[in-house]
Amino acid sequence: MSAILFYVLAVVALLGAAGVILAKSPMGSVISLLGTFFALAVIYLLAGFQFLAAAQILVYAGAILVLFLFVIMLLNLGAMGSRFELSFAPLQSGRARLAAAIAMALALIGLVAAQRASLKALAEPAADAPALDSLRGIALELFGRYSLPFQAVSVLLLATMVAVIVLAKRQRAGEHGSGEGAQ
Amino acid sequence: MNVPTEHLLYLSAGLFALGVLGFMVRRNVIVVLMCVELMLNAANLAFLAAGRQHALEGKDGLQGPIFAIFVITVAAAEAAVGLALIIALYRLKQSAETDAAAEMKG
Amino acid sequence: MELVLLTFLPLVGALLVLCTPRASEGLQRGIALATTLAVAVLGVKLFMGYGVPGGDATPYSFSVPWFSLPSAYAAPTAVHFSLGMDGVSLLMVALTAVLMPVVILSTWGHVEKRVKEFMVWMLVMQTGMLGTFLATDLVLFYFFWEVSLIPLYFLVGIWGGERRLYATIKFFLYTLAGSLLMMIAIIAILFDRGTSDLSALIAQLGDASTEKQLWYFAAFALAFGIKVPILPFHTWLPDAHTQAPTSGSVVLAGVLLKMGTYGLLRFCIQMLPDAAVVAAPWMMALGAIGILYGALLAWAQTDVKRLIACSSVSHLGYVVLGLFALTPAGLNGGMLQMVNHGISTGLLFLLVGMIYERRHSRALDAFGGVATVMPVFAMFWVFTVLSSVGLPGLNGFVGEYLILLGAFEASPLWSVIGLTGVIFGAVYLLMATRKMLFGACTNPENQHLSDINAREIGLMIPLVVLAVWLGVRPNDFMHKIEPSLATIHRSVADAKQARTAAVEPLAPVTEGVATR
Amino acid sequence: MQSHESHAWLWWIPLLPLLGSAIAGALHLATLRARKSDPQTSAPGTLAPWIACAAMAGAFVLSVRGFLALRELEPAARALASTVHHWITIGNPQSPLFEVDLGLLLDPLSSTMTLVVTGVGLLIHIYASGYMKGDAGYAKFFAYLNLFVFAMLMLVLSSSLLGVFIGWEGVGLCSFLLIGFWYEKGWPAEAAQKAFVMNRIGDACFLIGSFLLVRLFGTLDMADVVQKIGSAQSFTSEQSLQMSLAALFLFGGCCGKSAQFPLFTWLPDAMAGPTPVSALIHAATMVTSGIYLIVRLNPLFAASGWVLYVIACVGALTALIGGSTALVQRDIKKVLAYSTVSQLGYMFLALGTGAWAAALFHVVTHAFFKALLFLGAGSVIHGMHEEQDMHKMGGLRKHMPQTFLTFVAGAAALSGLPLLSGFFSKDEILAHAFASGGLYYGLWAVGVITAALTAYYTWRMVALTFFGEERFDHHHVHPHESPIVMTAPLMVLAVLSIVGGALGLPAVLHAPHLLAEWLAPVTAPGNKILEAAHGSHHLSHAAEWILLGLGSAVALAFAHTGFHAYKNGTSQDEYFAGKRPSLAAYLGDAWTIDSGYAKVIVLPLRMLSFLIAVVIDQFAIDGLVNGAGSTARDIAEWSRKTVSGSLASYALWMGAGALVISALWMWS
Amino acid sequence: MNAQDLLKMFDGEALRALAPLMALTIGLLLVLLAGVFPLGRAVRSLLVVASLVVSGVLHANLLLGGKTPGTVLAGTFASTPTTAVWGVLFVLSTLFAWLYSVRYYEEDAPFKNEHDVLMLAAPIGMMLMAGARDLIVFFIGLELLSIPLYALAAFRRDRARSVEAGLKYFLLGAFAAGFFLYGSALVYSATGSLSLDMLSSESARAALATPMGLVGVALIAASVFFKVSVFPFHLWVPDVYEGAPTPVTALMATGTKAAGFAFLMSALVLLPVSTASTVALIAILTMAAGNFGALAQQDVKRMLAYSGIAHAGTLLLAVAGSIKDVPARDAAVQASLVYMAAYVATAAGAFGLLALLERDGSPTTLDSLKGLAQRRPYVAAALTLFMLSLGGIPATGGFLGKYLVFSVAVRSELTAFAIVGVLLSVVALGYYLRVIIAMYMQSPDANTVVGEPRPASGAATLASIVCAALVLATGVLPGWLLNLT
Repeated sequence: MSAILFYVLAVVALLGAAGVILAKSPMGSVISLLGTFFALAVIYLLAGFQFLAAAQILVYAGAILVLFLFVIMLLNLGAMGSRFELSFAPLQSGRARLAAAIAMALALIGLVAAQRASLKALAEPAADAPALDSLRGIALELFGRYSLPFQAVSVLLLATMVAVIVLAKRQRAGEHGSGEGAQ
Repeated sequence: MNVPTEHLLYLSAGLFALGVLGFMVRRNVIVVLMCVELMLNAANLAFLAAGRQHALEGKDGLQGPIFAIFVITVAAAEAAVGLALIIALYRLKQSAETDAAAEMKG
Repeated sequence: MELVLLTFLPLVGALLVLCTPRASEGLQRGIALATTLAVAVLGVKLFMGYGVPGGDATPYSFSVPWFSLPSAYAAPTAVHFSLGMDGVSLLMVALTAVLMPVVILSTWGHVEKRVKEFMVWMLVMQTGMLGTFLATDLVLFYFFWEVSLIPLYFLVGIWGGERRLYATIKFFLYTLAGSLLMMIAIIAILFDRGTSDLSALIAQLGDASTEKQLWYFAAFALAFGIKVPILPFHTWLPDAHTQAPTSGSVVLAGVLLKMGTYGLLRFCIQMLPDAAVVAAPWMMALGAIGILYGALLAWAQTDVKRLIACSSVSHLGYVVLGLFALTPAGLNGGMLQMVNHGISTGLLFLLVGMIYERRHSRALDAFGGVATVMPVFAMFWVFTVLSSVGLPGLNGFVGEYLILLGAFEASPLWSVIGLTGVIFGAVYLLMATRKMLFGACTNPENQHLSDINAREIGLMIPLVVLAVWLGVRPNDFMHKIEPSLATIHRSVADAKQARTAAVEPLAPVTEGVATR
Repeated sequence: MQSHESHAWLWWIPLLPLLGSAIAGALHLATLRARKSDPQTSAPGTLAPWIACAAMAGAFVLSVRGFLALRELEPAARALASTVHHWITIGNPQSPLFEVDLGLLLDPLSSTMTLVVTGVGLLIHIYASGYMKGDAGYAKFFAYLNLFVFAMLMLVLSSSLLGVFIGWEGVGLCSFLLIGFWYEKGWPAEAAQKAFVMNRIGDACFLIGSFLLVRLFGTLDMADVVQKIGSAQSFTSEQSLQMSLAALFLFGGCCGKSAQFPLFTWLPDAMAGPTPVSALIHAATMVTSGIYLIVRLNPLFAASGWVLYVIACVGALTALIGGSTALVQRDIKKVLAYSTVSQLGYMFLALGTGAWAAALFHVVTHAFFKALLFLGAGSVIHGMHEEQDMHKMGGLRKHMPQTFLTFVAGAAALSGLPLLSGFFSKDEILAHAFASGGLYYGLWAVGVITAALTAYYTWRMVALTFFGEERFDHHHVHPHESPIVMTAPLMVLAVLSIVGGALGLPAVLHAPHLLAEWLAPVTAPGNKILEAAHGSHHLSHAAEWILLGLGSAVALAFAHTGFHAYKNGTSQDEYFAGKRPSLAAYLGDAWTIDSGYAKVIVLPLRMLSFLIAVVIDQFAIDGLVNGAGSTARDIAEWSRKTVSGSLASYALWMGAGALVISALWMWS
Repeated sequence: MNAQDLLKMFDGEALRALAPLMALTIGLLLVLLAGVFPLGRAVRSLLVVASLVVSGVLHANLLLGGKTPGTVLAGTFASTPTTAVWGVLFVLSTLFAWLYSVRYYEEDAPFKNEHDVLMLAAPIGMMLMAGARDLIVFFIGLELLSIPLYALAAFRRDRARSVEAGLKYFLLGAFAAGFFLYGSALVYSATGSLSLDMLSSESARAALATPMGLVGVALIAASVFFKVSVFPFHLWVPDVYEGAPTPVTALMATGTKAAGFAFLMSALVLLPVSTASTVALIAILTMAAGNFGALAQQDVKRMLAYSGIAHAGTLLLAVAGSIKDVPARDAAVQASLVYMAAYVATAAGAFGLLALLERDGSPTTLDSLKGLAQRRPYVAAALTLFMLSLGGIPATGGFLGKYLVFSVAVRSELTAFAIVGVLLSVVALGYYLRVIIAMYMQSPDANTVVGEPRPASGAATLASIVCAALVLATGVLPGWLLNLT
């Protein structure tokens, strides 16, 4: 049952991905991407990654996509009410065909690589089995072995904040840069 | 979920390839950025699939999810920077197409 | 320590010149001249003191560790900053040392802009050249070899003629292409033998398989062949010479090209004897054809400076022919010819420069009858031409004779082909002489040329004296280089013996009727 | 190996002229300096002839001293030597592999040559001091002339072949300088260049010969070579071949210097130089150095069989070409020049028969009378204001009687009128040729024909110059006798031309052949080899008398014919030119050999030179070099165009790159 | 693992290893704080320089002070002599870039404070990359390096080219990061580990040799190749280098490249021997692309960008050599250290001098360099030195690096590639010489825009002198550098 659900979700995810590429307006792409994210979140859940599924919904769908939407709105790139339309125009040019060929070949290589890995099919874990990403395990890893990257990420996020300010903050006349970073 | 890990990886490969394709063919910078997110998601899926596989084989399966968490974090950061850049571009060119950023060449 | 002083004195001079204010050109010229004179004195002193009876044959050497190269295969390769001198390098060093004051003095006439830079580059170049001749470490040699490229690049590029940029880039890139391949060979040798010490390599590399030696030989010979230049690689030379300022041409002809022939002798022959024996017929052929080709090429030129440049191709063909005859006479002749060419061609370029400064033309057709208005110039010119065509009693003859004699022992055919250069040398140089100096002085632009002045005469005198000295008493020089050349010849002869032993015994050429 | 005493004073023989040359050169420079203030002055330069003549006189005196010193010695030991230093040493100085010494050797042969060179040279110097008076390069001329004498003395005195070569090239150089002395005129410079280059061709052959000698004998000391050949029992065939080749190449060198076919064409052009130069260099001394060299190395030539035939044939051919060409020349110096070519041919004919002494005998007599004739011609030219065309002379005997008389004496000697010097020397050569038999009969016949031609053109010249009507323009030309300083040497030479035959009287007269006896120590080794190979040829007295008679008859007959044909004017020339124009042109152009060279050798070489310079060097080789550069720039330009600046294309490249790497590695 | 263990992990060794990073982090925070108070430029400069210097000194201390901590933090990070040298290089490149940036921007340019914060963040990322023993650490380091640079490239956001540079760099960087992550996932899938130490074990090597492992490694390699600008992942370089503010370009050219190679050298274990020839081929193609690309340029900044590509190709040859010939690995590491050390000094100096000229109001075209030797003799002389060093002429550091790299190649019997490589470096001289020609041998035309020489800032002068001294010192007396590495 869950296997069938997986395949359905897989198709949804792929269709969503295709939708991102083919949607006429950026807004349509966002919607499609949202579909893919949801499908993937469910797959994570099915596979036993409950924390990740939650993170997927919260961070991706909740934060990132909203950010996208926000920017699209800000820049007036797509009307909210417009219909979801597909356009194959991006795939028409010669270069796009080349790109398609490359992408297909990459997919093929990915498939071959996966296949040759000869991973055997696995039994479904018992329903009450703990999640593969138990919070405790994750916490131990994050604050144990991976505490260095974890802390580095904090610097990274700080740097990202500064970067975004540098790039996007509107500058009022007569105002000088100093003193604006510490927020 | 009784699905072979291979199939999860197939899905991941498909998503990755679509992301790559989209990156190469779309001209709207926002969509291009979304395609990057697709690629990252494909990688995440692969990480989780592998982690699941290793865990079921009795090996350390947590590295996959951990990496995925870092990826999600970084993805957010990248998206923020990316969108800030798009805004900067839009301010100068009133456009969010990659063609607006093709002045330098050769 | 003498050698270190000798090598770096010009560099010190260059630094001194750098410290002077840009406007005080007299001071800059003075420092440069004083430095080169000091080097000349040192050089002559070394030359005189070298190899005198009772003295050590190689009293001068200097070596300090420079740096160590890592090696995963052998012990770290210690690269030494080591300078040393045998007869061969002695001669080259003496030539460089003596030529440079002349060159500096010759700039009074034609270097008027950016004197400071000019003197700096000249002095840096001298250090580069001396280092090249004195280095006894493969890496150090390469170091100096390439460093000496840069000054000439600037000298031609800044103070050259109209097409100077083309000429200077061509010269630089062409030479560099050759030397980079040499670098690969040096690397290979270093990993092969785990040392970069020249004397150790000379002692060892003869054991390497002939095939390997030939690979090394090819890389080295290409680098040196371009520099010399040997026949098909010569086309940069006429351009560089024609565009270079007089002093640049003199240094180029006098010393820089000798770096190539020196390298051929030191590395291709001395270090790789087996390969030299195998390649000798080909190199001789290139040399002999180069003699003829360069002469015919020179004959067709209408620009007198270019003509002399082409004649260099011909004259250096002699050197190659002589060296690769691999006979004592050929080696001796080749060495002498290196010096001779430096003197004769240096003089010719000086003379061309003098007339160019007055007439601002180098086209043969623009002249005619110059001897009437510039008799002293004509006298020096004719003298130099005669020295260049190898008139017995002057320097050119002894070298050419020994080369051809030595080549005749090894291969009569190439010797005879090379001998045609004796004829054609007279043809093109006398043609140039006739067109420039002789005939009626009809062109009004020529009628008021002033004859050369005391400074110009004075700077040529040392070279003239050397030309006569070398012609009359060549043994003064040959005795200095003899032990070194004998060593080289012995190793080559051994290699030859080993190669031909199976085929036929080597018949000593000097055995004649009498000893039968 | 003979042991030579050291006689350092020998060096003064060549060094005195060298010193003279240096002083005269300095005087020339001083003159140039003086002219800066006074353009007309010739002040310090006027001292030069005194210096030069003094140097020559000194050299002559020393030569005589040498001659006398040799006379004191036993014939076999007649050799004085002085070696100053080891000139070129290959190998360890203690035990050299190969060494060339710079040494002088005075033996009967070089003594003879030295006497001729210094003696005739002195006379010509004296003559020149009058002839060149007023020339801008007065001092320079003497510097060159003395330098020439120095080189010539080095040539004849050096003990080693390379020492000879110093002189050999040195005389070539001086010849170049002196032919081009009046370089402002243009064509003398061209003639000088031609002379030098033609000489160089010969010199190149000389060098090959010397290489072969080194290969064979390991030395360049000529005495050693002679001794080694003489003492050798037998030669392997390869050695014989190499010896023959060495001889042939050395003879090639002689061809250049002594103006033999095919390298003679420079000599007539060399008349562009001042006349004393023609007399000294291109008649009396330098051109005979080839003969000297062969005599010096006579055993080598004697031992190389067929080379002697070659020499004889070349000599005979050259004699014929020179003689026939001289018939139609209008320029008095050209007549003498071709005559010189012809006479040199005679000498080589003699060498080709192994008649070393006869050849040298002719060298000596020829030096006397040809120098005389040239100086006489110079006197005429001087008196005629630089006119050289005999068609514009005539009747000069009244105007310049001394010149006329001495000139006639020289002409008589040249044409071989009986009892004069030329008669004996020429007769001896012909007798030797006749005696050698076989192929030499033909050569003898050629010699006789040439003798006839010689008599004819000589007296044609005398007649055209001194007899008949005065064909010159009396308004502009006022012929006058030359000053005593010029005529005195003429007289001395005239006497020598007349009595010079006494040096080598034929055997039938039962008088000693002085020169042959004097030279015997030198010529003996060669003669020995020849005798061993061919046996000795001796003509019967009857045959000798017949030949003498024949020679006298031919000379007298053709001298008479020639004189009478031209005694009254130039009509004979016009008649000949009208009747056989092509032959006249052919002869006038010296069998068109020179113009042939221009077409067949010089022009193709010139074209080759341009081909190399333009097509091969510029287009092909440099084209490749520059092509490499421009190809790099083309690639660069092309690669620049592929970078479109579009993000998508960059991504495409990256995707493709990742794909290719993955695929490659996956299947690696 | 409990909290106790966690604390144990951060023992003295780990702190020593992390100290240089912490110094920078603290400096970064202080600079950020300094912005709040009106303390003025001097304090901020002092903080930046001090934190960099302290970090550098800590690295040097690791290097010279005896034993380095080695692998710490549960095998995720290593501090070895090699990483210490890399660390010094990162600090140096950042310091040079910062010094040149001091008066580069207009006096009233905004966000100077943020600029400095971002500049201090980048080297932390570099150090993480160089010391990473785990792919996660590497990835975070990569992003920590990249994100500040994306922003810095677009720092002059009022200029289209700057924004274009930032955007191109960002998008392609994200694209490459996608490849990296997917590749890591495949590697993890194949081997079950992300730790480089584990991956170099025997069993992991076998797993890596499967198609999945190989594809994963290939994709990781592709992303690193992107960072170090290797063909065909190099196309962003000219555009980004040209558009970015020149001091930032200097940082990208030196620091980023060094960090990429640092990781490449430590991640060699991932690459099987069979990949050597491919890498060598890529190296040659990179050299060709860089050199020919540079040959066609009129803009010196862009030319130097292409030249940087060529240099990456040269260094990749050493990588190829050490893949092929495992015992040569130490030599290759040293070669890359020396090469990058020389390159850092040279390229930083070259870009820095261009920044100096830009401040004069001069474009960076070859034309505007004409006659520079007369206008600014010292700048011209230094630029000449840097050009010669880039061209690998002896007596400069560039030669030493080139020599060592080709040594590795020859030793690994990649001689044919080495020969093609040196011939391509002849092409390279073709354009380096053009710069010298313009400066020394040509005079400006009437319509050439040349700058009005303005006095250089003390910082820039200092940086130039240090760079030139380093270039000469490594060229003439290479011993000290060889002993350090």
